[in-house]
Amino acid sequence: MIRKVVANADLALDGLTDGMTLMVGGFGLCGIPENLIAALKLRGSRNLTCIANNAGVDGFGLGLLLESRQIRKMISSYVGENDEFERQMLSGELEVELIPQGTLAERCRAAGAGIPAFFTPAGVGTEVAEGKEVRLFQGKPYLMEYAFEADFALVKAWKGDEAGNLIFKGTARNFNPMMAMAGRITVAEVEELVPAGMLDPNAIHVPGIFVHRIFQGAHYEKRIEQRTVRPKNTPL
Amino acid sequence: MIRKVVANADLALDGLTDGMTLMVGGFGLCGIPENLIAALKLRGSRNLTCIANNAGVDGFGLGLLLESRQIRKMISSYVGENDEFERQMLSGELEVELIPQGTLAERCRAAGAGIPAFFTPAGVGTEVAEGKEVRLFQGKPYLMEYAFEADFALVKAWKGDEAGNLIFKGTARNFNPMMAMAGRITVAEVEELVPAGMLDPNAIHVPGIFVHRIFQGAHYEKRIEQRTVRPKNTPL
Amino acid sequence: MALDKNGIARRIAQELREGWYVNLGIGIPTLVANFVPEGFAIEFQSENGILGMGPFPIEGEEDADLINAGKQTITSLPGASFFDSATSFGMIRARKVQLTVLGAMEVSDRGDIANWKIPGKMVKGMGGAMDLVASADNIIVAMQHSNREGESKLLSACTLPLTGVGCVKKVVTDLAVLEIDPQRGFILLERAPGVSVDEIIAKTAGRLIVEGDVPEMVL
Amino acid sequence: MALDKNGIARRIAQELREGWYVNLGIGIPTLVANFVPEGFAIEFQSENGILGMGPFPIEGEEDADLINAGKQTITSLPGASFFDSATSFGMIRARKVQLTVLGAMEVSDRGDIANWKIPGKMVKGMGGAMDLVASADNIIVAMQHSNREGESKLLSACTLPLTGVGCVKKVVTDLAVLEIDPQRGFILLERAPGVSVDEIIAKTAGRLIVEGDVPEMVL
Repeated sequence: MIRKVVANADLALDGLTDGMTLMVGGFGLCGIPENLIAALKLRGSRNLTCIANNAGVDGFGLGLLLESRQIRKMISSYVGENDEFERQMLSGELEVELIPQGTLAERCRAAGAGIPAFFTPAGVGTEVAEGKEVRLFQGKPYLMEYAFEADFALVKAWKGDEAGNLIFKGTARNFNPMMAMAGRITVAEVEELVPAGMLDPNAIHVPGIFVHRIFQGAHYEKRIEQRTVRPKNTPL
Repeated sequence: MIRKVVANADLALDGLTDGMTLMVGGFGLCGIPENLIAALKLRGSRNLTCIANNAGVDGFGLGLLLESRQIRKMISSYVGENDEFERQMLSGELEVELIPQGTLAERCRAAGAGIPAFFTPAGVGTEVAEGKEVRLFQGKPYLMEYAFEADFALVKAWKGDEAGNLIFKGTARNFNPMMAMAGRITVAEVEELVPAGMLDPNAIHVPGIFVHRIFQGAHYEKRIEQRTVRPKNTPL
Repeated sequence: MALDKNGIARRIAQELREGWYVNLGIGIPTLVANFVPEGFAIEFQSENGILGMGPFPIEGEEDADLINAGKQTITSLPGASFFDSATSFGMIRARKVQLTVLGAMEVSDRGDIANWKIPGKMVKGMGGAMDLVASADNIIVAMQHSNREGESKLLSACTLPLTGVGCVKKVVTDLAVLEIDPQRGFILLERAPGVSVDEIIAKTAGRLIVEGDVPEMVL
Repeated sequence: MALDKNGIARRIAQELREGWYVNLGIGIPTLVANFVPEGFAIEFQSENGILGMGPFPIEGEEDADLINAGKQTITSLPGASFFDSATSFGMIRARKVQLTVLGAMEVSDRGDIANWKIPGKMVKGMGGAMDLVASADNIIVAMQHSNREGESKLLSACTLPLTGVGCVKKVVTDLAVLEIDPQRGFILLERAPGVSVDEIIAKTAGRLIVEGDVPEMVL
């Protein structure tokens, strides 16, 4: 068994230095690596570039690292719901690159699949196309987009085993699998860490080969951004 | 629930006509759609182009359709172990296009992901590169490869539900998921068909949206090409 | 009388066909799900990674790991599946989703759409909208006919940065249902109950085609 | 004495390092797995879709749904995972596999490899070999030093159609271990027990660098 288990989030970030590019899993606050973000805040690494679909909210998720001015640049598809983000962006302290969500996902996927570039229809004819190669396939225009590169990928899974295999739950999967596959060093925190052999090998979402370090996280808050419910006894 | 269940393999092939391009799942004889191949032989459709990693063996798998001269062209990565194939290829009756296995997989994946073309290092500097665009990324050469197009994809899964969701077992997964995602019409045969709601939504390998028709196959032979064993009581 | 948001959603629900996979955007489009007839064979996709999305959960049963693209807590129906974002946008780009319903700030009479950015204001990002509009065969825009300043949102050319070019097929507003023919412009199909053709003409800045009697919507 | 196939495999097993993921090709490379020390932290990948491949099954326990890329029945070890072919070649291209061991018909002193096609003979295809050699950081070729006609397989340039260009790092044959320096050629690192440097020189057609005393392999 290749050894991947580390004792805690801080050890999992060994080697993460100022100026690095990180991928951080999650969609909104769903499926974010809470323990790793907290450890990164304590660690104090600065001038980070973060590839993450969103930027958290004030006081939670990546919002925590914005407060402490550790992030120099965000590469995201949507960054609402965050006053501190807005302040830093408007003041020019924070650089922001907005890209279509599917392109973000596919650029992560390409990195983990050894595909340096690919073509997508998203953004043709818009600002997003500026400076990009446009090419016709069967008469339809597409943009060439490149694989991302990330020094670290920080992801969160539901279950993991000592071999680094990961399983996600519900829509907390989102960007985590592709980012896990894309990181030069991939660190996974999981709600439940089990010995190798306890997970069904058919049910693995991310094979252990992609995961370099793994640990069981603690104290998950799992905040809900938009709590929407219907009253009890409402029929489906 | 969107209706996808058909009564049998023959009905599942409704609309499949001479000259069409088919993807057929499987690696060797592992994970091949046995019932659909048998139905296709009875149906007698001719001049087919088959995208499949291998061409079966004499008398089984796609070998059955070679015997009946239904295949005009094979697009595969490896076609050994088949005398009839060799005869037809050498006589010029059968056209064969050999491409690297990873490129085959990725061209299927691209089709199912709406990516018209991508770059891969496989085949650079070889015959495979002839006539293809070569492009440097970070100083390294890559070939541009295109998404496949297939009129039908014929795949085999372990379990499936009435919503078209598929789960595979072991290495019988292989090309089946990407082909399922790539077919203009995707037909899945499964060993066990269950009502919607019986499969864990976290464990689905191919979401039902990609599958147009599904049925429970019968009489699986599951032939083994290379039976390799160790004697009883051998330690791991 | 002009439709309210639920009226717009109810009218769009009439566009649904059995067997379709449908992606509903944030805002009015989300409401469309409330007007699907019982037992209607349709599945909702949310681009953050679910097919077979169900209604909001019963109070107390919210699951932080189960949200839609608007970050609202949701439920899943029997036959649902979860998947990663690459697979999700893969199925969108590969045109497996038959209908996308989106909100918009502006729509042009050639089918261009602008719904992500207002110069000078804080930009929140395009999310998945650019992927959706670039890929969907069938896009219906759900929006008010005019903006808060009373200016038409149906223009000859969008003034805001575009989300997609020549992609919108139909627009349902509080006043009307309009089809887009890129050559000819907005074709008026239906009026909201009690709304006159003249009002629609007055409030549409882009090319508008009115042919024969324009029926009222039947809701 | 020249090594037999198991000897070549045994020598290659010495190249393994703990923590590596390894892909073993068909033929001699497959035998390498037999010489991994007990408890050695390594995992085998087979490109048809498994990580954590174990030994052949005990007789009667073969599973048709569990094979390796050579189509042999295998087993899986605790911590194994199964995946589709796109993911499998994704991890290969993304250089997550630290070592690939392949057979070859010819290797050039610049690291080119030919192992898939002989003009005029039935071509079976390249399978996954082109993807593997185009992507692996570390490729070791396991082969006989000479072909059946007694001609050297270590050439200044391959005569057969190439599988990959400038990719082979090391060659282990029945006679020798050689490293490839694309500038200088084959660098003789070790001799098989009892095999002389002269024999290796005589049987190597490509540029061969012999520096100082060349030690015998320790098997």
